[in-house]
Amino acid sequence: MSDYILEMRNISKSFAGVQALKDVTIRCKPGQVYGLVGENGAGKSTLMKILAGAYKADAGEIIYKGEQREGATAGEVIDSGISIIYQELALVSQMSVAENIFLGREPRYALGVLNLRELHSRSAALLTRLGIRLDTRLPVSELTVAQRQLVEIAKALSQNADLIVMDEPSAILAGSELDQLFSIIESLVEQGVTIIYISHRLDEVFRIADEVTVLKDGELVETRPIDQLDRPTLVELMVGRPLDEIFPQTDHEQGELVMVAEHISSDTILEDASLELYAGEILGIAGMVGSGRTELARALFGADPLTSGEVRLVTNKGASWSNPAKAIESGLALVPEDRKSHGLFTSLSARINVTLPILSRITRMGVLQSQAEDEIVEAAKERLSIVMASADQEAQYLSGGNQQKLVLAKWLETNPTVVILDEPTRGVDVGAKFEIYKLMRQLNDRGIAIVMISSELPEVIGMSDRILVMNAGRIVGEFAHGEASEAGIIELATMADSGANHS
Amino acid sequence: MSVAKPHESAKQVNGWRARKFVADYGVYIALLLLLLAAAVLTPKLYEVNTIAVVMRQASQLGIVAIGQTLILLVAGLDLSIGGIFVMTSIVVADVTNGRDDLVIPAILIALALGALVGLGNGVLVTKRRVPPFVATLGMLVLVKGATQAYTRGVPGGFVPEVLGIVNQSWFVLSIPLLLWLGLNAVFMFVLGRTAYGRKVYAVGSNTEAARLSGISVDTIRISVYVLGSCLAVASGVVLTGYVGYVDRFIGTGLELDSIAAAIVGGTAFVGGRGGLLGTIAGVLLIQLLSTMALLMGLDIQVQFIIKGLVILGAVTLYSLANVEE
Amino acid sequence: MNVSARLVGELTDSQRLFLRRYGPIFAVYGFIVVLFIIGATQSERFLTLRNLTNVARQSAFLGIVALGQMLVILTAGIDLSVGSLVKLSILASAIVMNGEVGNQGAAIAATLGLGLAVGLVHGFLVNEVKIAPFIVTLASLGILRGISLSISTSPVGSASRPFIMFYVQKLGPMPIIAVLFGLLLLLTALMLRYTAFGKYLYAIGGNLEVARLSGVPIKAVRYGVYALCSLSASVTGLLWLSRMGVGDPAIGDGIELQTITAVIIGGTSLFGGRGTVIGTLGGVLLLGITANLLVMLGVNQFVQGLIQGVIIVAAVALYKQEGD
Amino acid sequence: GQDDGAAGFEITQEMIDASPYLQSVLSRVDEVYDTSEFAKDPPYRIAFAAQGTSNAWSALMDAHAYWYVEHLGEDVVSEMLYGDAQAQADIQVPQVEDLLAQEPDALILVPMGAAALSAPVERAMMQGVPVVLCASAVETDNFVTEVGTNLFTVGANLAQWLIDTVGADGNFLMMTGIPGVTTSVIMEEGALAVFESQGIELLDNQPGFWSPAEGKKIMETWLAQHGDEIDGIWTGGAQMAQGIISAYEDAGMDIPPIAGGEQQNGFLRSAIEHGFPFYAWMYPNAMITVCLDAAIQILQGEPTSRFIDFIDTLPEARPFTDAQAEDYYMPSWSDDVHGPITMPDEKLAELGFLVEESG
Ligand SMILES: Nc1ncnc2c1ncn2[C@@H]1O[C@H](COP(=O)(O)OP(=O)(O)OP(=O)(O)O)[C@@H](O)[C@H]1O
Ligand SMILES: Nc1ncnc2c1ncn2[C@@H]1O[C@H](COP(=O)(O)OP(=O)(O)OP(=O)(O)O)[C@@H](O)[C@H]1O
Ligand SMILES: [Mg+2]
Ligand SMILES: [Mg+2]
Repeated sequence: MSDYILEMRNISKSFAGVQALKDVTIRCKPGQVYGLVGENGAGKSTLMKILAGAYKADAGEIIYKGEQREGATAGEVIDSGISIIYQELALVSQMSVAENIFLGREPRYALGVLNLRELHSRSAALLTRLGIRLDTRLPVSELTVAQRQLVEIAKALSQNADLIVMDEPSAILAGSELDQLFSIIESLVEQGVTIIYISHRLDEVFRIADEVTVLKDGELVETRPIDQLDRPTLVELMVGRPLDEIFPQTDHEQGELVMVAEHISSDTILEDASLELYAGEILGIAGMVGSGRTELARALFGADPLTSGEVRLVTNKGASWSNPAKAIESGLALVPEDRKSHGLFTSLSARINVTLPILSRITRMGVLQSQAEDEIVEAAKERLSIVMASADQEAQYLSGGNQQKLVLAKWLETNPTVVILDEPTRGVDVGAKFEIYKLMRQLNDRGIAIVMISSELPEVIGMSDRILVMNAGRIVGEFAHGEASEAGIIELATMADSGANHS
Repeated sequence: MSVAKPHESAKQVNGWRARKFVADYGVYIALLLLLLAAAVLTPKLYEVNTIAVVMRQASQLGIVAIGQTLILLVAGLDLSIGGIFVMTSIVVADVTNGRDDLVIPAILIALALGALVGLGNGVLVTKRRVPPFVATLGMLVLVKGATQAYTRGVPGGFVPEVLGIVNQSWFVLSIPLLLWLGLNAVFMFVLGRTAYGRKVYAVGSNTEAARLSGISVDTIRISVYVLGSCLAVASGVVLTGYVGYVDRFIGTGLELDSIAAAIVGGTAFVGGRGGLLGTIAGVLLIQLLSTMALLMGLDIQVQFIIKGLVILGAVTLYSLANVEE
Repeated sequence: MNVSARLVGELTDSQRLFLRRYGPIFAVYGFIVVLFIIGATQSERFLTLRNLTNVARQSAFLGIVALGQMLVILTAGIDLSVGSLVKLSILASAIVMNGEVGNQGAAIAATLGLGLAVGLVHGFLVNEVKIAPFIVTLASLGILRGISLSISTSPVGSASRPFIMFYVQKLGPMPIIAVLFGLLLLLTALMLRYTAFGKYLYAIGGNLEVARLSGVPIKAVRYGVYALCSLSASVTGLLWLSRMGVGDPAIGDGIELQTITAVIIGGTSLFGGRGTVIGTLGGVLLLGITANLLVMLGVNQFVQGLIQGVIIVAAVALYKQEGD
Repeated sequence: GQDDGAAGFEITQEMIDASPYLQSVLSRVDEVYDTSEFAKDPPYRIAFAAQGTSNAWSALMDAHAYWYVEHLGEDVVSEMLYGDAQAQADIQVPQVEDLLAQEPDALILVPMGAAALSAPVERAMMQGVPVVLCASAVETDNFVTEVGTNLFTVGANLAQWLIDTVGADGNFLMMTGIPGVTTSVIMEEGALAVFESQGIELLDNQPGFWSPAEGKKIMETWLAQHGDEIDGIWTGGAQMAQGIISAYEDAGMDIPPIAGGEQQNGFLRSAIEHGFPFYAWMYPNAMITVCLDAAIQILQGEPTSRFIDFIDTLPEARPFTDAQAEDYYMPSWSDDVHGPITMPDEKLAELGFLVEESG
């Protein structure tokens, strides 16, 4: 009998051509906290979803509590004492807080009849333990993102698990909520519970982890006790080289003013945002998840109607717009953060994806000119080195990085003056990421202004000429290049009294 | 530093090719099997007269199925076409009252009314976000009710003689068949070779992405419903000429048959995938089934059962092709 | 516009929530009240106990199937086959019963068994073969109708005497069938509110992936829900036999469309995850009372269809459905 | 019974033994219902559960009903409650319940399903509302009277005429109405009895749904399949006959004898144009006047025959053949008028059934 509560041995997994995991092995002892780190797309979530029974591994074995596990369903995994807090919020928004917390394992009498009293009282107790007070009858759709994250954590706690996986639980928590989370982790560990903790915030990892596993490009780099690591070493393990090398720079001077937004608000969290954008620069937007960065991007692009304020170009006769079609005409482009649901036409060919916004250029009287189209698609493929079997391949069968390039290619073809990139490197592997950075710089060199939203602080700091920080729907500060530090940004982004009211 | 390793890429492409083959040609395989079966069971089917009959009858379903395919491509559905057939045949008889010279105005009026129904469908679906199923069902009841109120239950008037040309055949060629083929050619061109067609697929494939790409999504969806209704009017005119007089039950069942034809032909129920090439085969499949059943003297009830089983079989093929690994 | 915006703004969160959730239902019942007022003022016989109990009993026929349909729609599915299954159930029960009291039990068991079997087949095709519910049940619509007509195109079998009398039996002033409907309404409402199965319907329709990751037994729930829907059609088939006394294949066409209309009018989302029993009851009553009033008021038959169409379109267009 | 028109056909005891329909009709012809329990003073409130908005035949029946009620006067019928079944049993059953909830003095029912309406009819009788069945029967025997004609004999006569015209060695096709609808089923039963009794095997027998479109579709396939082997066609109604004629026109072939025309103006127009032999029967929508008369007679407490053949009251409804086509064709009527018409021409004009002179 081993001392490990969990062993995942030689796990491999690929998705439609993307090798997400290759021969990865991890081992966990009871009552320990394991940090799992790695870049975007390194395979952390995939590994945990395999553990959860949500995906089936292509190869490898899982030994849990001394027993080899075969093809368990999500429900069986939960029953066996493993609970997972997923990276993407996993709640049914129409259902109430309490129903979500106990979904799948409701306290019940005979015949599946629910014990509603217990459902609500136990939910309330769990939430109290997390230090928040919420009406457990409220549907989740009414909660803020941070509240939802806490409900997720409550859901995991409710399962009385022996092993809890937390996939970036802190991404949207700050201040007291975060402290509360850590103290709960401590008390769980005291009770012998094992925690696997995934986070991009390395400070947290150093604060709570006993041991750290690094993944890169789907492969295991190393597992080391925390006391044998320092921050620069860990980063180097993750990235494979010193950090500052990966951000290409250009030496251009600040161009002329191209676009201004004045006191814009939309029907979302976004309130009273103003910004100026200059030719050839990258304006970084930083903030916690849910701080309204995506809403800002959508408002700038005319995708959400403005309730007040104005966005206009200074060039191009001061054009302004009220919907995406007009924004595109005026020279804007938006690469949305959610590629699958907002950026890509997965059931259509790469060709159609690329030329969709520029149909007027490749048609004569509404009729497509295939030669013109072929040339454009071929050129785009060359320029971004997109790997695909043919231009007629459906987008869904391309790898994530190539999908993202496809979306970028589409917008570059519109010859924009302003490009808004919302999380442009999310889910993109490290090589492609580097190419995207280079591409952004090439755009700058052509005088194109870029707004870049990113949750990765090093990326924002490394790439941006200026950085705006958002907090609870407002722009709360600005850093010039070289002035920004992670700590400085986080401080502004998590400041509690900037109008934010989380609970 | 390449994004996808070469061997993975090859594997991935092969999988994609295999799936694409089944998705694109599955219905033709089924059609071929049926034709082989016919050679044994009902050799009569291969005579010129029979082919002419099959083709002419298939055209009635086929023309509607073009519109239904367009609508399915934007993740919609149209149940209101049954009402449009009746309306068309009443307008034709009422306006012309048998006079040949009024046929064109009558058809134009019918098209205008049809477009109005399509507009109603489209507006309900886009602006009020009513699910297409209920929106077009409501319009069906409304159109039938309006026709009823207008005619006071008695569809009067005569169908002009000149519409009888839809009944002429030269070998296997006939006006409905030519119309069907012509419309197919036009709409295949529109879907495959024009900006409009691209937009239809884009809207069906990912509505929000289409909007963010600058496509006026609502306009495209509404226009597709309008086109669908106009094609139903066209089919209604053919049916009216075919029947030779106003019939309240004209075209009954074509709405569900046209959906079945498109789906069996590989057009996805969720939009953005499929096309007319498959729908043509779907239409022929359904028409051949019913003609063969008649040639074999099978009961009408057996036809219902066979049609249902064929739909299930064909769709199973697609669902197998789309299973994730 | 401004005034109403301010009014809404002043509501507390829970009031806003309540309105958003139950607004459509209020609208439907508002419609019903209007119809009642029209009926009460325009017809001396509309508000009689006799007519109202009559409407209550009639509502059971659409209502029971609509309940089953609602359960399926809550999971973001649909069942187009219920009309054909009602037809088949009528024939099956009439043939097995064949006028004999002794066969009643067997007939009821056979008919319910039939419904169960059909529902399980639907569940299988949706769960295991992964075909969209619309297609599965569209095919099944044709197949079941074909089977019914193969059994007989003319009336067959018959109900036993007590079984026919069941239709007119009353509990106090209420027809027993209306009471049965009320009971099923109550049971369904309780099930949705107080059982895990009920919660799972909403979870599956609300977010299938989340439900899966939370360990909700999706397949089992789907088998259950299609079985319940088909069972509701079988029960309605039995009620029709009691209503007619003989098995007549003329009944059953178009029930699927009526039930879906009623469910949607009642505020259930075709995208799943949202819907209530009380709303569905409202949809059923709206359709039933409209039909009843058209006869009661002697409305010119040529505009009856138009009126029904306007009411349906107005009811579904009244509120925006929430999409994904 | 009636034995007009066709020669040589006799209903045999065997046929009667085999047909519950015949037994019922033949027994009821001589039976008289004692209606004293229903007697009351006029004016009467009569409920009419009609086939309703569906086709011209039914529209003209409704028109006849409204006209006749008006003609009788308010002191005879004060109110006619009306239910529009849209030709569907599903709709008619609750409608009959709605009508009965208004406590009418009598119910006239054009049943849309023989079985579907059985129990509702019985419940009406139980409630003390006398029921007059119009144009079709139901499964139960518990009603006061039925107005119609012996459909078995009609179907048989049509078949016999076809055999007499073509010869017993001919190749025949049968196209029936809607499967399961009584009128269609009984006519088919009568026809098959005749064909079988003379050892004739049919080429095929398919339902044409009383629709010209369906009729034409089937005929086109038959023509492709059997071509000029076809010697005669039995059909259940004029609309399908129109589809049959149209298919022959398209094929450019001579139309064989058709048994199953009606006084339907469109049919007669083509029949005169093409000049083929036909035998027409009548199913007059004007029989509703007979039904109304029967209802009033019942409410007056007069003994009433349990089966009223409309031919006894509407002599213009006798069958005829192509020889009389010109007499029955009315140039002023539009194509879909089903005769005979007993109401004045103004009523037809009001409904848009009269052709403008200029057209
Ligand atoms: N369902 C899927 N289909 C196809 N590819 C997938 C799927 N899920 C993940 N991938 C791909 O697998 C790789 C690993 O993804 P994963 O989500 O495990 O990364 P991660 O380490 O959790 O990244 P992050 O830090 O951004 O959460 C990525 O390239 C991703 O695009
Ligand atoms: N009214 C609301 N109801 C439900 N969810 C909401 C609502 N408003 C905002 N959200 C959620 O909150 C978040 C809004 O923040 P936004 O996406 O703009 O954040 P962000 O700063 O761009 O962060 P990220 O892009 O990292 O998610 C979204 O994830 C959205 O799903
Ligand atoms: Mg992850
Ligand atoms: Mg964002």
